[in-house]
Order: sequence, then C-alpha cells, then structure tokens
Amino acid sequence: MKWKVLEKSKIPVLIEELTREYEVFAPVKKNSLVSFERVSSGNEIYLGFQNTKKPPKEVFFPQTEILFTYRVGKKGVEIEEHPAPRRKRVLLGVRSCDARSFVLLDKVFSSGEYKDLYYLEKRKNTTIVGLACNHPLSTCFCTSMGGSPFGKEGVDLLLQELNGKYLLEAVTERGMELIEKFPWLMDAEKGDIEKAKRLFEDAERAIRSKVSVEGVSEKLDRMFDDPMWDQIHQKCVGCAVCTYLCPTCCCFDILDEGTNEGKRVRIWDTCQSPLFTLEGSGHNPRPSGKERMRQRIMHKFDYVVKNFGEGFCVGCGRCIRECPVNLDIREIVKKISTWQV
Amino acid sequence: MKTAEKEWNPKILAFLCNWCSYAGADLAGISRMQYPPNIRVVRVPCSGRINPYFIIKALQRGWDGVLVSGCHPGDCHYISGNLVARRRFAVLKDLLEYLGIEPGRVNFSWVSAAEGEKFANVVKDVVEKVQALGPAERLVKR
Amino acid sequence: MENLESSIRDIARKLLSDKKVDLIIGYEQGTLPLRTTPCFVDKVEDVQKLVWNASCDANLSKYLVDRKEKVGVVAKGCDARSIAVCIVEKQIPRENVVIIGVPCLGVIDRKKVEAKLGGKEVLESIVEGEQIRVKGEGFEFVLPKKDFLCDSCLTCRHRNPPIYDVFVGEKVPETPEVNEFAEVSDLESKSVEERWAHFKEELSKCIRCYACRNVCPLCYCKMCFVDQTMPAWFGKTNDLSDTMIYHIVRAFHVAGRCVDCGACSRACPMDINLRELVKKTEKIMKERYDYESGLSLEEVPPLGEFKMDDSQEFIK
Amino acid sequence: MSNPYIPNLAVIRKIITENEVNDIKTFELVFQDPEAMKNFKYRCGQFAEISVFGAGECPIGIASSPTDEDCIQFTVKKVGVVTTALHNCEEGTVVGVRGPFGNGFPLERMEGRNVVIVGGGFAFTTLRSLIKFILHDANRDRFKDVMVVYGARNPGELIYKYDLEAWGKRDDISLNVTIDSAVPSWTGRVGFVPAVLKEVAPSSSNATAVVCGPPIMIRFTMPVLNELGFPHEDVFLSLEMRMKCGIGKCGRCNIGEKFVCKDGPVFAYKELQMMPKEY
Repeated sequence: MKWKVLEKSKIPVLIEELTREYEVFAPVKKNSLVSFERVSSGNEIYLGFQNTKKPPKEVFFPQTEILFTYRVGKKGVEIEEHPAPRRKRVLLGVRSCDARSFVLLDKVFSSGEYKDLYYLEKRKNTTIVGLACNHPLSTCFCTSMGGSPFGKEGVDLLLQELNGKYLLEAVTERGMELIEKFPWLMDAEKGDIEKAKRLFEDAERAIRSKVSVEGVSEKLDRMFDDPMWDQIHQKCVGCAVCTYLCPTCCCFDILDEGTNEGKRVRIWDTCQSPLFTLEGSGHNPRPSGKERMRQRIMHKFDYVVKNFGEGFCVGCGRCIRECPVNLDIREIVKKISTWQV
Repeated sequence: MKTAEKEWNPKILAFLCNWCSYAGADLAGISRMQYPPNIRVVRVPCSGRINPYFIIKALQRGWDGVLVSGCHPGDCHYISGNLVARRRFAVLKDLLEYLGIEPGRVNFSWVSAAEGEKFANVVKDVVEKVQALGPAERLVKR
Repeated sequence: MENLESSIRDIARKLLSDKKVDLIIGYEQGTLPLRTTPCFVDKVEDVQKLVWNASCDANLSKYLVDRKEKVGVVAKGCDARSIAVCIVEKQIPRENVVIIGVPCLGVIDRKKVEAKLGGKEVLESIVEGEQIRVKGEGFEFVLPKKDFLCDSCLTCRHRNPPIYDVFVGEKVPETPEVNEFAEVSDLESKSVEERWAHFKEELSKCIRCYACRNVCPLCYCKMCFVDQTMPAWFGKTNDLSDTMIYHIVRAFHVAGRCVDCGACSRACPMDINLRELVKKTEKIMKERYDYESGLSLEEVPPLGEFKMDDSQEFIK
Repeated sequence: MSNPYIPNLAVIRKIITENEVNDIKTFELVFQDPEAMKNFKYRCGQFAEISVFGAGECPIGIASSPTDEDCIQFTVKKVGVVTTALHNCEEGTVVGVRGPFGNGFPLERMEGRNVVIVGGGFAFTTLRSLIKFILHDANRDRFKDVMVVYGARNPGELIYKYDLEAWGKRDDISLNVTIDSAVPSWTGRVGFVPAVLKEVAPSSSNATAVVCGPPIMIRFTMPVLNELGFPHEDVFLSLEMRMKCGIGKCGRCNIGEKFVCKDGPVFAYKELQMMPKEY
C-alpha cells in the first residue's frame, strides 16, 4: 500500500531510524534562516517553513566543492581524486518546485559526452522526500511553470501535512523501499487521501500569481537587439543573489587553492558578474549590466528550451523575494510575452 | 606555518621602515643587543607603504604576530608617510580588535635609527605578548 | 507623506520639462508589500510613477556614478550624504546631479516585520500615519511604525538632507541626542572571545553574493580587491577566513566615508547584520578624528589627511 | 566513466620562444603515461585545458598537428595568472592537460577542395596545426591548392618562423606572410591581412576558407571573402571566449544557446550570422 500515515510526534523516531542507515539532510532553523543541513537527531529539523532561503541544490552542488587535491614535489605531481561519498542519503523536506529543479539540473550535468560525476553520484545515492505546499507564498508561480504545490516530479516519497499528521505517498520504488523500512507506519484511510486531495486543490487555487511563458522562447529569439533590454536592467546592481538562490542556476568557476600542496575547487559563479566572461585580452562580450541581465533571461527562458526542451524557471519566487532592488522576473516575462514586433 | 611539535615558538612578521626602524634594528645588532630571534623582517621604504592587506594576509597565513614599526612623527624621510599610516593603523587595529582578533597580535611602534635599545625592547615585549596569546587560530586559513 | 509625493512629482515634471535634467531617479511602487523599487523617469508623462512612502529604502546614489547625462535624484538624508561623499571623491561631477532632498522620518525594515509575524506572509500593507496595517491569510495587524524602522533610522541624526538643490516640504525636527553608537558600544563591552564568536557565527552565513558591495554607493571600484587575480589577495571561495576578511576589508574601505544608510544590511539575503561592522568604523572616525562623513562638499576624507596631534596611544 | 575534471600529467620537454618580446612561447608536452598519450586523439582546431597546479587552468589551442605523434605542442601568450605561471616553468616541469575539447576544423568538408587559410597575430596556432596536417605526406594529396595569408604587427611578432621558412621553400603551398607596417629589416610584404588577401585574391570556386585572428582582422576579412565570392557556409572561423570547464557545464562560453567549448570553437560563418552578436 503506497499510502501511509505518520503522526507529527513520530517524526523524531523516523529520523532516528533513518540516520542509522542513511545520511539525513533536512531543513534546520538557525535564528531567522532555514537551510538544509545534515541532521543526526529528529528534534533538530523544522518543517514549519514556507521555503528555505538557499535552495536544496547546495546538497548536490555545494557552493565550494573539492575536485581533487594535488601535491607538487621534486619528483612530479601527485593527484588524488576527491570523489563524492558513496554513502546512501535521504534529503527530506524538499518543496515540489525544488524537487523539480533537480530534474532540470540532472539534464545539465548529465547531457553530452562528459558526465559530472560529483553531482550525479550524489543524486544517485539520495532519496528525495518531498514536502507538499499547503500554503504557497504570494510570490510562488510554480503552476505557470509546469509544476504544482503537490508536484511529484523529482520526488521519491511525498509528505502531505494533514492537521496533526503527515500523509506519505510513495511516488517511486525508491520511495516504496523507504516506506517498507518502517513497518510500524500505519496505512492511510480513504478519508486521509481524500482530505489530501482537497488540500491539493486548495493550494493550487491559492496560487494567484500567474505568468504565461507561452511563445516567450520564440519571441526572445527575435528580441536580442530590442531596446527593451536598455530599460529593464537599469535598477539591477549586478549582485549574485538571484543566481545563487535560484534552484536551477548551476554555473561554476574552477580555481586552485594552495601552491605546492593544495586543491582544485569548484565554486558557484554568476553570469551577473563582469568577470564571468572577461577575457585575458581585456575584451568582454558582456561589458555592462544590460548584456548580463539579457543573458540570464535568455538562458532561463530560451537557450535551455532549445538545449533541453523546457524552461529552467520552476516558479519558486526566491529571486523575487530576495532581490535587493525588487526586480521581479514575472514582470520581465510578462513584458516579453506581450512584446510585439 | 607548522608550529614546532615540541615547545611552540611564535613566529612574528616585522615590517620595518627602511630609514628608521630598520636602521634601529641594525644598530641593535651592531651593539650586540640581545633580543628574541622570533621576528622575520620585511624592509619597507616607509610605514606609509604598508598596505592593510599585508597585515591581514600575514594573519591569514598563520603568522602568530605582526609588528609594524616606522619613524617617529616628524622624522619621516617622506615627511608624512608615517602620519598618513598612523590613521590607517588606528582604524585597522580598532577594527581587528572589534572583530575579535586578540590585542597583541598586531603591534605598532615608532623606533628611530638611534634607538637600537628601544627596538630590542619592543621586540622582546611583542614576543612576550604573542607567547602569552599562544599559536594563532583566528582568521588562519587551513 | 502624500503632499511630499505630489511635490516630488511636480519638481520632477518641472526639471524634465525645463531640460535641467535628462533623467529622474526615484522610487516607484514595488511588486511586493512593504517594497518600493528604483525607477528611472526620462519622460514627463511617466512622472506619475514616482512615489514617496516609508518603504523608499534603496540608496539611489548608487546609480549616479559613471553616469554621463544630467540626473535628478530623490535623496533622503543618508542618500544625500553619500552623494556628497561621492562628489568629494570626484566620482559624481557636482553639476551633473540635481539632489531632490526629502526629509525622512525613517524607512520600514521589512525583515523586522517578517520576524514579528513569525513567517506568516504579508499580502498587503498600508502605512497610516504612525501605524503600519499588515494583512495576510487570516490575519490583520496594526503595528507601531517606530518599532519596525531600520536600525540606521533609529540612530539617524540627519533626517534633513544636509546637501540638496531642491528641498521637498518642510524640515523635520532632528534628534541629535540619540545615542548613535549604542549597538557598537554594547558589542565593544563584550570580551574579545565573545565578539569573535559573534562575528564568526554571523559571517559564516555569507554566500559571497556581494549584494552588500553592489548596493553600497561607496563601493565603485572598477576592480574590487576580492576580484583581483594578480595578485589574488584573498580567496574567492566561501571559506570562513576569506569571507571574514572580505567583510573586514570592505568595512575598512568605507571607513570615514560610510554614512550608515543601512543599504548593506537590507540587501543581505542571509540576514547578516553587516551594519555592526561599518558602524564601528563610523565610531572610530568620530572618536579619533571628530569626523562625520557626507555633511559638506568641502570636507577632506579623514584617511586622506592627517594632523600632527592624531591619537597614537596604540603605538609603543 | 572517467572524471572529466582530472587532468593527464605531462612533462614540458621543450620550450621555444616565439617572439623577441618573449611573451609568446611554444611548450612541447609529453604525457607521463604513454597510454594516455595514445588515447589523446585530437583534430586540428581543437583545444585543451592546460593546468599549472597552484595557478589554475586555461584553454589553449593545440598547435601541433595530429601527425606528430611524439609530443603535443601549445603556443601560449603571457597574459593572465595561468599563462604567466606557465611562462615561469622550466623544461621538466609537470603540468596537466585535459581534453581534447571542441569540434576542430571540418577536414571532411575541406577534402578535395582548395584551402585558403587566413591568420593574424598569435591566433595562428591552430591554423599552423592545420597547415602542418595538410602538408604532411599522408594528407597533402587529399587537398588541392593551399594558400596561406598570415600577418602580424612586426617581424618580431611572427611566430613559427622555422615553419614559415620551410613552407616558403615548398611549391605546393602559396605562403603570403605580411606585417602591418614597414620595418627596415623586413623585405617581405607589408600591409594588413585583409588587404593582402584582396591582393592575392584566391579563387572561391571549390574552395574553403579558414579564418582565425583578432576581432578587428576578422571584421575586415569577411567583406573581402564576400567580394571574392566565398559562400558563407564555406568560411570557417575559430572563436575565442572565456572558458573554464571545456565540457559545456560551467555555462560561461555560450553565444546564444551554443557553447563555444562544445559546439565550437569552429563555426561556419553562415551559422555565426544566425547567432546573437555577443562574442
């Protein structure tokens, strides 16, 4: 039976048993911030959040990741690979928009001839436990981006909060496997499943923010030199908030730390920084904020559609809430979709 | 900076201005004055040449203490090098201490070319302070 | 507030139609409650977009550096002071900017409102005099505005812009007696270990997005010290030592220049109280050199000059 | 599955200084592991990521031809952190090589046709690889007439002088070397590359053109090729963008939806015209 019920009070017990076999990552509250951390006991986790500031992408694609270490000696160079840990992991409390972002990130890291083992290894070893959204935020527009507050894409086991308890729905066999590890979980009654369905419909109706991406990719192809770009970038200060907090942004830089004995690390990078495309000769194909803002929008809503078949915005609203100058991506997409030649 | 296994010995980076403090250190040496061998000297044209990055980078690289020494106000070969530096050092010292770097990690002094003995005492005093503080941890990058 | 808004619009309309400026930079309604967003008006008919309320928190002087055209900018007390600092530092030609000075009684700190509501989302907010009415899913509260102002505004002693070309409305009473450095003194009273633990914990949240640097009007370097590669002074990863050094050196670079507009703390997505660091540099300047930045166009930045009797108690 | 970020270790066997100012050097690398050397199958026009451990990595075009099996050559101009570190290396230093990356020149399309090669400045490296490959005994007869127009600011800046000399003596290649402005010691051609190209006017029938050089040279060369009647799908350019991973993941070298490191760096001029002007 793929539907189970879990009392809220039993969450710590579940986590305890999970940590015996898995490395468990879950949302943890530290003063005003909720972020995904490794937890060892049940009472550390906090599920009363709308969504975390930093997306869970950092569990698979950390801000700083060691690729390998090197030692330069008289007799030559020794390289020691730094592979992703092989241990099985559970990532719990992921909202549906973020779970869907993993499916999109998989496309980037596994497409083409070269596979990014660091990311893919962690993804392969991790079971995703989603947390459905009963109360989406006003800045959420996942329904316009092909997602939904109870979306199952990228989720192995979905938790849906009913008052006082959680309904567990196994979406994939991996989710089923996880449930079977806890025989004490009771099967869900019909009433619970019905209630969850109604909550789902309420949540979807609660999302009033609608953005149409219909025809946006095609229009963007013809809008590269449109004067509109001169206007919309003006208030942007070019920081990395929108890209670092975006669940589907995965651009990175590679650099060495340490001279004779050190490590090659990969760190998050942003297309909003002038250094992103600054060439050794001093030439920069994207010299000002206009080109960089255009790149972010073209990439999210056009280039990825051509390369991977769908847009990379999951409608989580983080870039809207956290932009220091309240630059709203919904406004930009609206301008594009209503653009006439 | 691997600290010695046996008894830890502080390593101190000393920025000495070429015209006064460096000459003072020379005088201390010529006059056979004894002072602890823990400092490593970086000779700079003037205390005004010392960029706060040098001091912060030294702390990051694991130096246990930093000594910055220049000419007394009014003696500067470049007239106002030390005077401009004095304000810079004041802000830097207050900021570092405010951030939580132990006072005594970063030390400043004026030593003229004739004050060999003062130089020796300043070094002794700095080494004692740093010895008391123990090996550097804060801001050190592993 | 309403008449301030309408007079800002009138002034903007006049400046644009008289061709005194090519562009007006002001605030327009944001897309979220308690938010406004910078707006660039170059046509007279768009002047209606300009608003003025207690959420006009952005420091618009950031947009003046490297601008070729003549610009009119709406400026609160702190904004006008940071424009003055940029003018003194030759980054903004004085004749290129028309400062529309607006007296300010403090801007709302949305993070304080969010903290008070414990995660419940504000869907709508209206400022009525000294009250903020916030509405959301199943709640409606009225909050006293004075308890939710930005920290910078609580210690502000220059509510009226000291430098301006056009002044909007009447001057508001100043509060010179406010203890400007209360928070800093409180931190100073703690032990070195406590302070280190405090800053280490705060700054470990930093994700190096540089929003604090990019919204600061005084951070206009062409190549910031963290971006330099030859030599690479400090690391670019979010290693704790490199991150803390980035923040100390940035505070050092705004020493004697920062006007405490609070833009850095407001911009930080990780809710780090960056103001604690830069406010300390302001205290140092006050105590050691009796200097307050951005009050006149003739001042010389303190780190750019010296006096024979400068304090040197720390130099042995 | 191999980890694409781990470089092969290689020893710098030989360093050749290419210009008097000594900021362009050719490095001859030999892989430490002969097996890896054999597997490093590359085509002319491809590039590799060179690692100087402690300094970082940077993309450099492969200057040697696939026909010289015993080593791989890279010509590097001293510009940034990694190239400066590379220039400070002596022979015997161990560096890293990752690759080969990129698509390289479309040799299949060029087979049985005339080849016009236009190069400028130190961007001549991958073109040299192409020329050496074409002139190699096993390949020369697969291509018809070969014309090269190569220019540099002054004689000192001309690289691969030893190759230019050897090719000058051959009769199955029309080599036109020029410098931008006259210098007393120089007896050869004087004039910008586009002007010289117009002068030597290679016929465009059954011909493919390959162009690589600074943006200013490309902007003035394209009209000349147009005038000579070269169809846009027969003109190929090798582009230069900032790159980091070399495998289409780090997201920085895109022009439109195409990544220069993966879908390039060689693009047909026809293809380039449909891409946004952002390079």
